[in-house]
Parts: sequence; C-alpha cells; structure tokens
Amino acid sequence: MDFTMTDEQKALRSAARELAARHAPERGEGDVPVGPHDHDPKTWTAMAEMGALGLPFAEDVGGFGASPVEVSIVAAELGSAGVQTAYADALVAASLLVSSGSQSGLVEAVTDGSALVLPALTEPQRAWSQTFSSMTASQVGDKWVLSGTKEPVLCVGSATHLVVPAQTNDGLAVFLVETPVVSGARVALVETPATLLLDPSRTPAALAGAVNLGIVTLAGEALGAMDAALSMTVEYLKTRKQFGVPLMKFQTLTQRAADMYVSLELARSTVLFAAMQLADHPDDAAIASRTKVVVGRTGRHIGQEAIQLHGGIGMTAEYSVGHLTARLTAIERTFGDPRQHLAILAGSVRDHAMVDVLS
Amino acid sequence: MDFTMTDEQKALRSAARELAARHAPERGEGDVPVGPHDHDPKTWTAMAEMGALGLPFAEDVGGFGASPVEVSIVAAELGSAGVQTAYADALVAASLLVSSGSQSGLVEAVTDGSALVLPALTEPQRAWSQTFSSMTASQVGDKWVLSGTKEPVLCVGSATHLVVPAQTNDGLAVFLVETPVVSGARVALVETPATLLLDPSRTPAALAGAVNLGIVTLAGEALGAMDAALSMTVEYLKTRKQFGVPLMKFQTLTQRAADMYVSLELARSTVLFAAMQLADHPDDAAIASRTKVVVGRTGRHIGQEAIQLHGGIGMTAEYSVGHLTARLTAIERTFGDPRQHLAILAGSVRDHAMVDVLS
Amino acid sequence: MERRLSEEDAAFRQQMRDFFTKTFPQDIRDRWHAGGEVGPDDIRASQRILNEAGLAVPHWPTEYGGKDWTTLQRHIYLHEMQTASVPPPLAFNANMVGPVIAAFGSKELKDRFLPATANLDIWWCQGFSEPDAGSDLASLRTTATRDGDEWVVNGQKTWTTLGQHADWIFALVRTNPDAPKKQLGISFLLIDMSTPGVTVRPIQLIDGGHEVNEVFFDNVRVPAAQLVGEVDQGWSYAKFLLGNERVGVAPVGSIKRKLADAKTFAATVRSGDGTLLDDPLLSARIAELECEVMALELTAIRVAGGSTEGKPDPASSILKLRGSELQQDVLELVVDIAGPSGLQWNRYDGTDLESWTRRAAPTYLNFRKASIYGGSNEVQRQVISSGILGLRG
Amino acid sequence: MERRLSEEDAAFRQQMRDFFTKTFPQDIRDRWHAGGEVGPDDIRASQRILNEAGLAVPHWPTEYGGKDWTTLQRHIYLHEMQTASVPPPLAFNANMVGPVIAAFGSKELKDRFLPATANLDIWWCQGFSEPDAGSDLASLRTTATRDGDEWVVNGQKTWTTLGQHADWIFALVRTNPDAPKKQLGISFLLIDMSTPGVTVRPIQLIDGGHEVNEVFFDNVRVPAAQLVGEVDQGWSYAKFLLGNERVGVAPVGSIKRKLADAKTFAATVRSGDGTLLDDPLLSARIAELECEVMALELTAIRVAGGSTEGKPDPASSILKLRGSELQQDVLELVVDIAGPSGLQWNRYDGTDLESWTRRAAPTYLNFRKASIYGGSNEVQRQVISSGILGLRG
Repeated sequence: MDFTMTDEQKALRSAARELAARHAPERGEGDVPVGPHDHDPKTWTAMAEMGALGLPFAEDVGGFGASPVEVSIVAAELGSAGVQTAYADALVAASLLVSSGSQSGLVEAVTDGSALVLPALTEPQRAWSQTFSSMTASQVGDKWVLSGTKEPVLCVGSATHLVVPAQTNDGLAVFLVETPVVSGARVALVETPATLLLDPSRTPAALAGAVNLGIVTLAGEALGAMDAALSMTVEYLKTRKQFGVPLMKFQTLTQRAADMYVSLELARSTVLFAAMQLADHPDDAAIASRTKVVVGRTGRHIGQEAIQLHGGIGMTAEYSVGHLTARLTAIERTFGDPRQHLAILAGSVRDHAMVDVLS
Repeated sequence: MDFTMTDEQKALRSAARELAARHAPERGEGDVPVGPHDHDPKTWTAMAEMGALGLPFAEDVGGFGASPVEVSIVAAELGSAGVQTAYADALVAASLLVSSGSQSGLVEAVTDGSALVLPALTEPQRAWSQTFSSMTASQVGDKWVLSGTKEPVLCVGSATHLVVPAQTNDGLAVFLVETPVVSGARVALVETPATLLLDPSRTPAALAGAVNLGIVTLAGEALGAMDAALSMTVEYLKTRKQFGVPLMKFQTLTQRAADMYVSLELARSTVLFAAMQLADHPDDAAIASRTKVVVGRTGRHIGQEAIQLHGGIGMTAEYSVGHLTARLTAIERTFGDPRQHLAILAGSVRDHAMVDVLS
Repeated sequence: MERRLSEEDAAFRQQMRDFFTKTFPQDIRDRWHAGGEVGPDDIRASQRILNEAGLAVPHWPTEYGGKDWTTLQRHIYLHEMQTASVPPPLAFNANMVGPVIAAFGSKELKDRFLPATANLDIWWCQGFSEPDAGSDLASLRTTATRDGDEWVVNGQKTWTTLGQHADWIFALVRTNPDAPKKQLGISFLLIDMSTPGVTVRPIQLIDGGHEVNEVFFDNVRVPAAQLVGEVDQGWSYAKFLLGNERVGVAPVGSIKRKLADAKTFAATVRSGDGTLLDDPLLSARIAELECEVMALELTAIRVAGGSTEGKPDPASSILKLRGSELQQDVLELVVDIAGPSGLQWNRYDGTDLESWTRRAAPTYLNFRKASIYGGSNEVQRQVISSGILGLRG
Repeated sequence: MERRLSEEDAAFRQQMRDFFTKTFPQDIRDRWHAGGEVGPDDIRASQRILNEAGLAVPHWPTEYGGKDWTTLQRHIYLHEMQTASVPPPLAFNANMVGPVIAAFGSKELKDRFLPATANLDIWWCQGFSEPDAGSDLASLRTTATRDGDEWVVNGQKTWTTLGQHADWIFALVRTNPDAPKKQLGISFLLIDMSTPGVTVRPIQLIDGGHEVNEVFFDNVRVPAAQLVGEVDQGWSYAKFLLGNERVGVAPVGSIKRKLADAKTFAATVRSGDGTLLDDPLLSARIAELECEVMALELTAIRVAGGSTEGKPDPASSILKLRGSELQQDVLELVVDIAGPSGLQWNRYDGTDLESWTRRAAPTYLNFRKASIYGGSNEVQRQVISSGILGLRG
C-alpha cells in the first residue's frame, strides 16, 4: 500500500488548485451568497476543459481512464477553495449513464460540459435511501412514463437531463428524463416520457457503484474544506491577539487545534484509501459507509471547532470559515448521514472478525 | 420544588459523614484491597445503629419512615469516603420483603443489622434484566423449591438470606431462600426450599420499585464519589508542580476541571430530584433510567478525567482517586448500564412531548 | 427538599400557561415557533402585550413593573413563555440596560427610561464588544471625552445584535485613558442612535441573516446626564449586567420546545417502512438529549434559589455553558432529522418541502453563536475554574 | 497511490501469518490472549523464539539482527504478531535501549549488550521518570558523580514498568548540575540492578497488579564504560528513544484483536431473546470503533512511510494519542459487554463466569495508563500544536 501521489496526480492537483483559485467565491464586506450553491456555468466549463468531468470513466465510454483517486484529488482542491459545484451529483449520474451502456453520446456531452445530467434521488420528508423510490414508472405502449416527485435536487434548474430511479412492476429501475420541467429544486413528473437506462436486474449494483463514487467525491471535497478550515484556524491563533498576547498562548485553544489536526489526518487516510479501494471495487458498500462515518464525524468536529476558535468573526459571511462549516454540514447529510451508515455497518459486524485493509 | 436540605437531613448527613470517615479504607504504601468489596460487619453494624438500613420504609413495617432522599444523603457520604457496602443491594431486598407484607420480623432483623438479606438478580453471561430469570420455581406439595444459578451476587458469602426472582408456571415471582450454600459469588440452587414472597401478579411492580430504590442509592453513592474525585483533582492541580509552576497554570487542565464541575452539578440536580420523585412515585421507571444515564455518563467523565489529570499517581492503589474511578465503573454497570436504559427510554419518546419536572 | 409545587406555585403555573396559550395572540406565537428571521414588529407587539399584562419585566423593582416573584416563579414564567413560543421581552431592554438603570441610575434616569424600556417604546441595543475587544472586553478603545455638558464619543462597536432596529444604544466607553488599570476609566453611556455621527453597518452571518451590526461613532455628542451611575465605574455595571442573573441564563423552555418539535418532525420523516422516530439510534439520541435537558432544567431551578447579591455569579456560567451546548445539540439533531430535505435552504415557490426542513441548517449554523456571544464557553469555563474551583491560572 | 500489496509484500504477510499462527507455540499465545498479569517466563520464551527466527529486532542494524524491512513490512510484522496474540519483544529492549545503544553506543557497548538485549538474556527496564519529574522529565534529580573510573548514582526513579523482573536499568542521570539549561547535563547510564545500593519497591495499581515500581539508588557505583555516547548528552538520546519511531507506536493489531474479541464476547452474552450483538446501540458502537480503528491503521501505514531522520517526530504523536484513546475505548466496550458478570473481579473457585468477564474491568482500569505513560496525551497534543502546527504557546 502506498499513499504517495504519482507525478501525474501531483500535476492534476496543481491544475485543480489553479482552477479552484480562479473560481473561488469572493469574500469581504457586503452580502455574498450563503448556503447551497447555484450552478456556475463558468466553473463547470473550466472543469470540463481540464477533464475533471470524465475522470473516473474508461476511455472507451468517453471518459479519461483515471479513477476515484483522481476525482478525490480534484474535489479536495475545490473544497479547500470553497468552490461548490454539482461535481459529485454529476458523477453519480454519469456513472449510471456509463453503466447503462447505451448512452455514449450523452456521456461525451457530459464530459465536455455541453450537457448537465443530474440524479434525482431524494424525496421530500423521506430519509436518504438508495434502494427506495416513490417515483413510479409505467409503460404506455413501448414508451415509459414516470410520475412522482423528487426534491430537493440541487442545481436542477440548470440540468439538461435527469437520471431518476423509479419503481416498475419488476422492481427499481433507472430512467433518463430530458429537459425536465422543474420549480426551484423540485422535480414533479406527471406521466413524463422517459428512457430506460437500467432494468431492475442491473439497477442495485449500478446505483451502489454510482452513489459510492458520489460519496468519495464529497469526501474529497470535505477533506479540502477541513484542510482549509484548520489552516485558517491555526493562522488565526497565531496572529489574533486577546488580552495582549496571541491566541496561541492559550493552551486550551492549541490543544484543541491539535485534536482537530489528529481528526483531520485520520480522515485524510480514510478518504485516500476509500478512493483507492473504490477504484478496484466500485460497489464496496462497507468502505463507502465507513468513509461517511469518519468524514462526517470529522467534518462536524473541525467545522464546529473552527468557528468556536475563531469566535465572532467565524460567524460572519465575510470570512470563509463559516462557509466551509456550512458546506461540511451539508456534505455530512448527503448520500446518507453517519447515523444511517453506522446502522448499515452495525448490521454486518458479524460478517468479519476484523476490518482488513491490506490485500 | 426546593432542593434545600432540612435541618434533620443536614444532621443525618453529618452523622453519615462521621460514620463514613470512621470506616473509610486506609490508603498509603503497601498493598490494599482493590476492586469489588467484601462485606465489612463493623461498618454494617454502625450503619444499622444509625438507622440507615431501614430509612426508606414506613415505621409500621419496621422502617424509620424516611425516604429515598435520606438514603441518597447517606449513600453520598459513603461514596465520598470510598466506603463500599451492600447498602443498595440490601435496600433492594428489604424493599421486596416489605412489599411482600409477610416478613415483618425479618425486616426488623434487616434494619437492626442482625440479618443480611441480599437480592440475587444477575446471571452469568446475561445482560442485566429485571424482568427475566432463568431460575425456576416449582411446587413440591405445598412447598416451593428453586433450581438455577445466579452470579455474581456480591457479598453473598455473608448473607443470611437471599431474595430470588424465579420463573413459575404463572410468571415471574419472588422467593426467599435461607442460609444459601454459595461458592465465591455464585448461588447455584438445586431443588432448594424457598418461601414465596411475591406472586406473579405483584412481582413486576414490586421489583421495579425495589430496583429503582437500588438505582437511586447507587446514584447517591456515585455523587459522593464524583464529589471526592473532583475535590482531589482540584486540590492536586493547586499543589502539584510541573515545569516549575502549579498545574493550575495550565489552562487546558483547568478548563477540563470546569467541565467536570459542570457535569457534576447536573448530575447532582438529577440525583436529588430522582430521590424526591421516587419518594412520591416509587415505580417511576423513567426517572430511574434517566438517572442511570446521567449519572453513568458523568461518572465515566469524572472518573476518567480525575485519573488523567492526576497523571501516574492516579493509577496507584496508594491514592484514592483510582479506587473512586473503579467504584464508579462498577456502579455504571449495576442495575443496567446507560446504553440499556437509553434503549428503554428510546422506546417511550413518543409517550410525551416534553419531560415535565414540575408537578 | 420538596419535589412538589406548592398550591400557590401550581396555581401560578396554570395562570401563566393560560395566559401564554390562550390569551396571547396565536399568530405571533406561530410565527415565532416557525423560526427564522423574525420581524421587529412581532417582538415589539409581544413585549407590549406582556407589559400590559404586567409580564414584561417581572424581575425589576416593583415600582417600575416588577412582581417580586420567587426565583422558582420566574423560572415557571420563562418556561411557560418559551414552551408556548411567545417572543420573550427584548433581552437588551428587560435583562440588560433596564436592571442596570434600575440599580445604578439616578431617579431622573429611571423615570425617564424605565417605563419606555419596559414597553419597548425605546428599542435598546448593546455597545460593548469592539473589533479588538471581544473576550478581552476591558481593552475597549471607544472614547468619550468631556466637552462642557456633553461627552464626545468616537470609536467603533461590533456584534451589536439587532442594532438596525434600535432607537438607543447603551455603550461602554473609555472616559479616563490614564486610569491605572484598563478596567478602570470605563463609563456606561446611553446614546440616542439618531444622534448625528452614529452609523450602523449590518454584518451578514453564515446563515444569510443580518442580526448583528457594526456601530460607528464619529464625534457623537451625548448629554452628560445620560451617563449611568458614576463616571469611570462602568466596568462594574457591565459585570453586574453580564453575570448577576441566574434565572433564564439557559433557555430551558426553548430547548424543550425545540426537542419536542424534533420528535414531531422525526415522526413525519419516512424511513424504511416507518418513520425516523422508529430508528433505534435516532430515538436513543432523542432520549439522551431529554435526559441532559432535564438535568439542565433541574440545575437551573436548583441554583436559581441561591442569592447572587448583585455580584457576577459563577453558577450562571454553568447554565450558560451547558445551556448553549444543549441548544446547539438539539438544533443539530433537527438538521439530522431533516436529512436530504434540509440540503436546499434557499426559498423558492412550488415546493413540497416543509418549512422546518429549510430552516434546519441555517438555524443550526446561526446558533453556533450561542457558545461565543455573551461570554464564550472558554470564558465561562475560566469563570468556573477560577471563581468556583479556586484554580487561579 | 496504490492500495494493493505487491506480490512480495503479500508473500511476506503470508510468511508472517504462518509463523505466528502455525509455528509459534499455541500455549503462550493462549495465555497472552487471555490477558491479565502475564508471567515473565512467557515474555522471555517468546522473545527467544522470535529472536531465533530473526523476528525479535528487525528494525535494528542488520549486523545486530536487523532485517532492513520497509516500514510497511514492519507494520505487517507487528500487525500479524499482535492479531495472533504473540507476546511482542520487550519494548524496553527492542524499542528503547537497543536502538539507543545501536545509534550512539561505542562498538564495545554494542557488542557487549546488543546480542543479549535482542535475546532477552538481559531484561531491561527504564529509569526516566521521577516523583517530581514526570511530564517535565528534564527536571530529574537523580545524580551521577564521577569518582575515578566510576559514576556514583543517588536518587530515585519511578513508574519503572516490570522493574521487578529486570536485570539492568537504563537511566537518565544528572551528571552536570551546573549546566546552563536543565536539559543539558543529563547522561544516559546503563546500570546492573544487582549492584549494591539498588532497591526496587513495587507499586500497586488500581487493578491490583504491580507492574510498575520505584527504584532507589543509594551510592550505586557504575563503571564509567557503561555511559552511552557522550557525557551530558543523554537528553538527546532520550528524545531519540521517545520519538524516533513511527512504526508500532499505535498498537493497531492489539486493538483489532481486542475488538474482534469483543464481538465474540457480545455474541455469548444473552440479552432478551438474542445476544448483545443483536442490540442496535451496541452493534453500532462496535461498527463505529471499527471505522475509527481502520482510520488509525491507515494513518499508521501512511505516516510510517515518511522519514524521521532520527529526530523526534510529531507524526508519531498522532498515533500515540489516537492509539491510546482507541485502545481505551475498546477496553471500555468490553466492560460494557461484560455488564453485571464483570462486577465481581476477584478470583474464586466454582464459578460459572467466563474469565474474560472477570478481567474486563481491571484491564480497562489498568489501561487508563495508556494516555499517561510514555508522554501523556496532553504532551502529545503539545508536540503536535507546536511541532506540526507551529503554535508556539
């Protein structure tokens, strides 16, 4: 096992860092956007140009033949700079398109940025589930139509297509919907024509792999956000004075910064490993759940402490640390929260004596 | 609601404090007993003489007409001085004797210390349960006999009688066994003659009330132990020097001492309230479970931090703080641990909108 | 020790509950309960209704509207008000400047300001913190220089909550820069926000709201009669203001209300074949928080009984510390319950999401302030370790 | 980045696993696995078996038994040894005094001591801490005064683990009381425990065991040749000893072994109609610990790869800090699983309780030491905040 980046990976990181710096949100006096992001076509085009959107997919299906490792490297740079995008969602959708084997043209459009395909997975007032959809699919002649509601689907107003899991008579299947009519973040379909992407026999594995890819993408983004939040906190402790001395003279603060660092390093190892593991075993649900648990807990720890150690300034929208914490708060609850993933893992503790990471 | 002690309660506290100081274990160089205590007849006689053993029972059944409040006051003094006794267990047994209504002579012997009646509630390799017993009771003619094993029963070697829940054809009932044959802490009965104390119709409520009394007694003891552990820690931080200055100059330590204090004060309010509540509603299982949760978590927090803030000296048997932590560790797992009580409470969160403490 | 309420207290509680749940306007309560940024009109309306009922400033001296209640009665009053989602009297008026004027102000100041303060005819805001004087408040630099019958104020305050709605500000200003200690030489000044030279700049917070402000003073002339108490003695009044009060330090009723709401919410979120309230880990977390909130409430009642003798009180630090932590924990729980439905918190039309899911995350983020403002939790621990435990760092 | 083991490493792992689980004596492994106070004979026997197989001191220089493995191979070696419950080489020999002698000792000292140290023919103990020099080790007061060809040692050491079994002690002694800094003027001395004037007093710990000792020196005469390296330079050797090693700082394999045991235990404890392993809260706790231990193991592998250049290494502080916390968490979990069966931990005949239940509480209590000994967790945080984050308090 080797955690060292190759030269190619380092070059990718540099490119992503440069891209992220160019598209990072501006902060300072005056109001700025807070909370969930809208789609920014400029950032997206730049990501397409650097090849980020097709990274983990094989070249013969229109991708760039890299892996989740490279995706997490790019995502970390976006996260560190506070650049919010639909990257994880778009990769989930693209993964399902690739799995379908029938959409090579669309995959190409996705990776070059000309199409924005998003997955519609969540439902109002329902806990996260990747195995349930109240959306129904029925056949009218040889055409499929979908009815039901998905919400919230972030950035959906900019989507050209949606990938939608829906219930058929034979089980859950995955469909493609073009130019959906949406309001805000809601997708309410009524007998809407759709194309079958994955039939019920192929859906569970494909969905699992797609969501795992989304999880590791967000974990990479979270890693970057945590890195940035800790760096800013350390810098603040070094420079900010209270009672006539720099904050770093207060041992209770520096010991807590050390705990943040320890949490971060453990999360870093986990994310890097998960990316490597999913490169080899895309549908390993256990590593995805463990990553959600570790990164979720760590994001909470670092996000909360970063604000607390900053004090009042950390609460303001003029300063980045609060935005990073807000983003970590959202990531923690995307694709399932730590409690749900812990419950899944709890159900399988009998299946192994120890967790084996070397193989 | 009023948390102030009456003059009588203050007098009882003084008497208990004096008794506890007289019977406190000696520490210092050389080996001392560690871990679970044996029965100490001298301490027990002194407790009987001050009336502690009959405190919560009505005068007409041989008690002293006080309440769990007074019990918790006495227990706190024992806990603070590190005096370990079978007080909680003996009160559980006595409560069942009183509930039976048929054992006034034995209740008298219990309260004057001439009999030691203990409950046999736990079973090897079985999680705590107050509603299950694998001990079986059967009738041979008009006599009852019991078969089965209970273990560990602390101090059982000194017991004159045991109170044993056992399964009858009609459900769980409670029996009295005289001069049981034991090995170590094991009670293995084989067709052992027993007297029926409580039939299945009366057993659940009587057992619940008895165990609740045991819980609040141990909670009182834990409160005293936590009080002592925090005091010792604070004193140590004031006097012990490292790097040429008293430990209290290290802010990371004093901030943690403050957190210990906050935990302790919240636990104190809980124990005092639980004692008052159980005085009025002996079978209120929810307050008993909440007390187990709060006191269990607090005992863990204070016990662990007390050792950590002492450093190496806190690990030694020559110093009291480790013994207090050991005792808190045992109390946390007696009559169910916080996890079990949390699971019970979790099952009833629908039953109320808010927890009402004022009525 | 006595667990039960006296007959008198039980009747008092019923009276409070009846007033807050039956007499008080339902529409204001509904808006307050829903959360989010609440308009100043509801706060003003609420306080006037309370004041008319004699319930706005019960802890003030009786001649200015006080009720001479016991601390337990004040706990009951707050608890019933908060659990009924009645907007409480504005803290800057009822709990901060009012008690200071009542305790240290001249008869003239009291008569001039207290009735208007009780009725929210004057909306006060607080001018304590400065960009370089947060936890280290005594380092404040805003100056007031005497010029004839006036003080001339120059400087900047920050973290001034709801300052954009305020008519007046009570400010700590340095009146004697040569005092031997930085705590000396500070005075407590009442300033009309409409005086020339006062500027307010709202600060955006991470939830998008603007509840705090910077306030700038540029040669602001303040009549000398608006200085409370003695000149250069303002630090002791500020300490009185910050720490003399045990009742209401922890918002127990609000926390209980939100935790009860969380259960209601969880019961509406479908999960598997049931709802989130059936989830063993989630319901255990709720049960655990109920235990902790109960312990907090009991502690609030227990320590409220003791006397503070008008001095800063370390016992209130326990309540501030644990109260803010539990408030944050409960709000975080609501974000967990909202789950994916809470991920989009911008407003838009035509949504099937319930409004509580949209408010969950920003409210959680907003209340990270609870452990920072009004004396950070690090400061509270310091007060406890030094003031109660005698650990002098 | 590469997740998979190379073919070579995979073969290495199989070789280790075969040796530890097939060749190594089962009875010693069983006793070590059972826990509790282990006799010195098993430790001695184990190390000699390992040494014979060339597995006692693989990280030493090759000429003294080292294997020149990669850090990953050393991780694999330790992991397989620990998960197989093989008693590891005595840390005082293999990881402390041995590397110091190898790095700083003369050829004569190396030849004299290293083979015997590797084979545990000499059992070493550590003489660093003193009653008034714990975390502040540099304040140590034990003196060594030169007298002809000998050093005369006076003073007291404490927390000397397994000192009662030791043949020799390596001690930090003050050889120059007039040095400008207290860290200067300290030397690293090797002392035969059978020298007249050396006294050992066992200290009882809260679990009832006696694994630590006080060691007293009363005019103990030590040949000058037994001073390692340069006189007055002992502090740098001690720092080398305490922090130069990343591999094995966190006992990952032992923690994983115990966590696996905990599951086995939980499956034997009946609860309701099933076992404790069916309890949703308990199994979630187990799953959570598995996540955290996995993150620790991955971090151990990841940071082990970097070079330490023989300097104290803050990265090892991460492993020490989190490793001790997780070890304690897992042992506490076992106490929870034992439940009421763990309440009586004195030995007696005729019991139906399994021995792991009896050992659960004392083992948990004993390992509270893990966050104190060998540099407390507070010291580790200090090393991280100052050495890695650059926060100079």
